[in-house]
Amino acid sequence: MILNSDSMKPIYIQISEWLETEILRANLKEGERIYSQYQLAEMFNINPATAAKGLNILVDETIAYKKRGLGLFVAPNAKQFILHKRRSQVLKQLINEIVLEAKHLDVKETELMDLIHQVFNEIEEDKE
Amino acid sequence: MTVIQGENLTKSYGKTLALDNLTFQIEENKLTGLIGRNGAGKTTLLKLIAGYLKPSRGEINVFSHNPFDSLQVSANIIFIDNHMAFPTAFSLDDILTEVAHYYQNWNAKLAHGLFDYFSFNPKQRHGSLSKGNQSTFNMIIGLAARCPLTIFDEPTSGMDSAVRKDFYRALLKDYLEYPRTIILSSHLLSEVEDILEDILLLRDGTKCLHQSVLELKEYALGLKGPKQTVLERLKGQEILHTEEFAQGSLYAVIKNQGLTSQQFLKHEDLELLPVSLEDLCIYLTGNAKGGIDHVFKQ
Amino acid sequence: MSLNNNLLSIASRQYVYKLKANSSGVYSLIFIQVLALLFSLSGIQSMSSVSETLRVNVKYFSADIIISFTFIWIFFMSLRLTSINSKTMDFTLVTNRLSSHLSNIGLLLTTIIFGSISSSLMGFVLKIIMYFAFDRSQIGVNGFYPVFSDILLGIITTGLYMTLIASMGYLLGILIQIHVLFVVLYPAALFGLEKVNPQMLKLSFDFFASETSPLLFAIRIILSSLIVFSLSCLLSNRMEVRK
Amino acid sequence: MSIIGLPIAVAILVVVIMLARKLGTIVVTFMSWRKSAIIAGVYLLGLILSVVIAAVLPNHGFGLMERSHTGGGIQKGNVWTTSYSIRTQKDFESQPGLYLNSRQTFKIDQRAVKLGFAPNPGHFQIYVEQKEADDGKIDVSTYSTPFYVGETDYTKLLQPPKVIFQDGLLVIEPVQQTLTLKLFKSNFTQSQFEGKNAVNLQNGLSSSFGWSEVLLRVPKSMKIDKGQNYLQYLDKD
Repeated sequence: MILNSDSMKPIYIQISEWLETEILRANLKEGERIYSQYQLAEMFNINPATAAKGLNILVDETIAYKKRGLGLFVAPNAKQFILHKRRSQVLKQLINEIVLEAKHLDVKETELMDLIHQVFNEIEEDKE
Repeated sequence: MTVIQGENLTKSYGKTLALDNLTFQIEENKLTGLIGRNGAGKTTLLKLIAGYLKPSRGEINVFSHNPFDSLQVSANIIFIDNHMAFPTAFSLDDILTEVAHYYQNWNAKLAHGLFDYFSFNPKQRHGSLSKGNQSTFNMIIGLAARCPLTIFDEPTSGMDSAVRKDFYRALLKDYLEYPRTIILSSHLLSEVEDILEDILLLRDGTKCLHQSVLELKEYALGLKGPKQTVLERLKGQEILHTEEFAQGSLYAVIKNQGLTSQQFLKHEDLELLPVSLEDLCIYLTGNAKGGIDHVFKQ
Repeated sequence: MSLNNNLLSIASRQYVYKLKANSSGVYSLIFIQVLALLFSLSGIQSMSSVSETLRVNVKYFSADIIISFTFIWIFFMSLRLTSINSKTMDFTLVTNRLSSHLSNIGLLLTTIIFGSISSSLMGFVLKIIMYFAFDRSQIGVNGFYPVFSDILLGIITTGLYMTLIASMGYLLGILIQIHVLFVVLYPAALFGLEKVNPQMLKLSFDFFASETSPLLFAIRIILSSLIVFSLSCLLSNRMEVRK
Repeated sequence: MSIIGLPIAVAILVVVIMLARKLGTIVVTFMSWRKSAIIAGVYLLGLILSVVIAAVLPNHGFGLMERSHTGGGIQKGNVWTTSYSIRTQKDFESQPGLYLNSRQTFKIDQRAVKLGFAPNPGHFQIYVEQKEADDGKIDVSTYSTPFYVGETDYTKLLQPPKVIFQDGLLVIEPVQQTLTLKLFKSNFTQSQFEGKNAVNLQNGLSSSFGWSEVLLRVPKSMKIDKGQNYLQYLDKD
């Protein structure tokens, strides 16, 4: 993954999101050790302080917990938590943006709902 | 621990004031970027730190010593710039061997690894290298010396972009492996901002700001929209920069004071834009004359 | 961070570095000595005496030209050590002014040992060339064969003179660093002194050159060189380390 | 060196040294410091070797040996006294500081020979000694007192005067001679302590010409025109 430094999203948030995605994809399993700030700094070519801030978000959100002297580990139920968070926060924010954009473009609520249905169906078809 | 401490540091050359009453601190094992426009006093400050120059007024301490003409400080510093000179009797290979005697943390493996990676000819002389290759070679020395305080003054001048990328990557990797205090002066902020921890921004010899990159990234917000709406929104905000880019449209950069993006986004006509560090530094250090466009308006 | 780097250990590291860095000085020294040797082959001095029936043309041979050339060479060597370029080289790596001066003086002393031995012994190359290339019946045996104590004395005296000259060159170099005008001022002052008071210059010259006791001579030279070198160090303290 | 010559010489030398340094910088791009150090060592060894070679070279062939005159060491300072003291001495052979140039014997038929001399023989001291017997021979010996240039005695290189005996006339003719000498002087850094430093170097280089002496040993009864006032008679009594 390559970071987007021009994005509105600060890099440390991109880091924490990337780690969450890794947990969702089960690349990082619950109870496993998470990359250290130095490993992340090297992987993404960023200052370790930035990486540390990204990791701190995970700790603050109890996705990860600290073992003294050993580093950070994925908390039990981290995956569930992330899924829940993404649904409630990320998805909501995305929808927020969609609705705003729709308003901007004079798209009616029903039209927007139809559009969402349509995209849903297309992705379902692709899967089959 | 504070490695460098400047107190009311002033340096003048004759009548020109290069540094004016600068007070700052640099903490141990931080990678700090020294940013500023040409003539802002970056090199003067670095030379004061390295002990090459004597302050006209004020005080500077490096490792709690006055660095000027101090052997103790000199032994713990390496200063990399494009004025570094090596004897013509030495081939590049010789230089790597000879320089090693001066620095107790010298990492010969790293030095030779980088030397081979950048395909230097061991028999060549430093003086006959191109400007870019000289910078690359100096950088190798600066990294391999692993000095407790490593100063790079415009280290990438003359390097092509591929080498610059390699250099920043090498710098970060070696810094991670062997953390130390590093000061990197540059005017290509966009290239280095990710690897920096702190930024010390100079403007006309004074400290403009000294903050962590993380804070600085959230320092400002860009706002684009119809002039009237923007101006309305800007009431009570600290404006850093405004720019009219089309009829009736205004782009403004304001200081981010706890306003979440949501509040702005609710207003339909406004667009919120990130402000790159590089732009931010230009706005902060720019002159008040309204930018280059102003010249052409007359 | 370690602050236990003492002056002498750094200065000696610099000394070794500079010794290697200035090793190319040997080429210019050899060039100059060989050139002086060629000049010396036509004699350093000649004299003729005439009576009614006899005319004696005498040519004298010695290493004087070779030694004099070496003196001038060491002057320029020491001058060069104070140049901005050398200073930049010093300050590229670990140094302070004192360690830089100390290593320079160490380098100069090594150079002086090499220069005094080589210039004094070059006289024997001259003799050997004369032995084989010239008509030996015209050559006097007097002074042809080496006398160890004389050679030693000659080498030491040459070295002492070189030390004094090196200290003068070093001082001039520092003065030039302070102001470029000293390039002109230094010789001008000497010539001015000569004009105003010819006696004084001669006296200061005689102070060294007329001393016939080796011990007193050595003391005079060593003290004077020390004073001049210290003066150089003090003067350089007026300047910033590196611009 | 004159006051004008000195700056010119210095200027030339400066140019030479600049050239040498330029040469140095060109050479240095091909040479590592190790090679330079080796060259310096080889150069120094070569010079030391030259001293050894000079020490073992055989000393034959030199025109001027350390002491060329006979009869013991006459120091340069004593040349004049030696020359004068000869006149009071009778035995030339044992006279220190006299060098025998040549010896010739001429047979005479007449009992009395009138000795005549070539014009202007002024630079000889001519001594006449009458032998114990009449052997009909005139022995002509020519001697020289020490000639010096600086410290070097070159008496041995002098050619004896030409002596011809013809028709009762003895002709002693000086020989026009040009000597070219190559002498070694100690380096000024050595001579300083011999009291001959650069300042008064010139004093050490003066030359002193000695005298040519001619001794005629004539038969007892031979008549010589005693009117020649440059003749000096050595009386046995």
